[in-house]
Amino acid sequence: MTQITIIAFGQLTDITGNRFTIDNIIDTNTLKIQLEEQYPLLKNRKYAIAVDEQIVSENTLLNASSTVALLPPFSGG
Amino acid sequence: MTQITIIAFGQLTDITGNRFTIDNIIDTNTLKIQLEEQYPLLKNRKYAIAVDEQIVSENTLLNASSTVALLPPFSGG
Amino acid sequence: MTDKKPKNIFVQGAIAASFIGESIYKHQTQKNIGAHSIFLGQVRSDVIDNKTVTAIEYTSYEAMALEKMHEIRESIFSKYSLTCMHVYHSLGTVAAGEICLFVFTSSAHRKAAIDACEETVERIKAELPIWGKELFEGEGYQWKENSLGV
Amino acid sequence: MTDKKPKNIFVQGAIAASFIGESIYKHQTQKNIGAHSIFLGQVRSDVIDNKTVTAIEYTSYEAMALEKMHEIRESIFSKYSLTCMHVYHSLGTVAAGEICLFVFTSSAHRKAAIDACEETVERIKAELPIWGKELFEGEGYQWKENSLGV
Repeated sequence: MTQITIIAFGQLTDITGNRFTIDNIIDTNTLKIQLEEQYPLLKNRKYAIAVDEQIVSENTLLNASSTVALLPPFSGG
Repeated sequence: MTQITIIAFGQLTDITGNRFTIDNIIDTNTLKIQLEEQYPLLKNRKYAIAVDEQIVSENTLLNASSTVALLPPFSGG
Repeated sequence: MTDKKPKNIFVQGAIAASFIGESIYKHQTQKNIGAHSIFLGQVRSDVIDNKTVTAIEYTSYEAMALEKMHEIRESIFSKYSLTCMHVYHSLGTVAAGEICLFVFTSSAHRKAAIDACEETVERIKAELPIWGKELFEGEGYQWKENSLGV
Repeated sequence: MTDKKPKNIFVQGAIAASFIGESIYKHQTQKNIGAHSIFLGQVRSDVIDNKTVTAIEYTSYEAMALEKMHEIRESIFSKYSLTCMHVYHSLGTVAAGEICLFVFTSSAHRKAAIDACEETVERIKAELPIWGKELFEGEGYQWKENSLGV
């Protein structure tokens, strides 16, 4: 069973904490569905998903070594 | 007889020095003619004439209390 | 593309004004430079719903930010004729009035330095995964949001 | 238009990097500032017909330059939402590698500071009666000429 570690940033950490794991996901589409079940507050938030430090816009396969990050809108500078 | 003091700047000072006087001129048009007679090298130079710290583009009357300056292209900064 | 390792841009806490002065000073040996353009971001003490921002706490997805900054740097260098470019961004707490971003570009003629500096600032704000948490006087906070190009 | 007396912008010789650092530092008490934009002109050691520029000697029609700078300042303040603006230009000799022009604008949001700084630099170069004499190594000189917008 694949367990993926997710890191979260910015305002999302108020909902998920900095780091958590999710089981049984194979790609970013299923991740998104599972995430919003596990953390219903995420549904109203804007965020991008990065896999291995690249923002993904299409569904992307995940494996146990993937680094997955949830990125709310940036506010640097 | 009106004598006007002229101040020069930048590359023009190589021709006229910093300051000189011209007699018998009543306006900037006659000034220009007289100037180029007195300093023939000025004919090939680009310069503006300022009267009382304002660049003049039209013929302007002069009197003994006028401050007249010859300004080659600026090169500050 | 070069194979250089991404440079670190992060500093803990505020960027000191004296550090900026020293960075400028170090460029006096480069006698082919004619123009420097500098952008500084300073933490504003905004008042939001009667609460005053006293500091911003910055966090970043650092590995991704450095990769992205490396890309931005390469693209700016290929677009503009620069002699050099330096970027520093704060992490952690920066009090109101202190500097949190320092972008510094230099070139022989002014247009390259000015345009490169502005474009770099816009790209940093839009593309680097950095987040600011505005801390209110007393207690409470609000997550900062960037408006692009303002 | 205000009736304020024109501020002096001229400094004898080079503008020290430490002075720039101190100017930045002084703005840390103004907590409504979110962005600073700085332009610095540095004397380049150009090589012209095998002769190397070692310094520029600046002269100005000072009274007219200060009047004109006052006009520029008023017009920039009426066009952009700035908290402040500082301009310094060297007179006399500035060696290659040293700073001869320092333009510093500040605002709540970055666009005003950036655009105001750039426009002020362009106007200074185009409109202030200042002349630079490029001094060559050994002896000789050439009068500098500005190319606009480069």
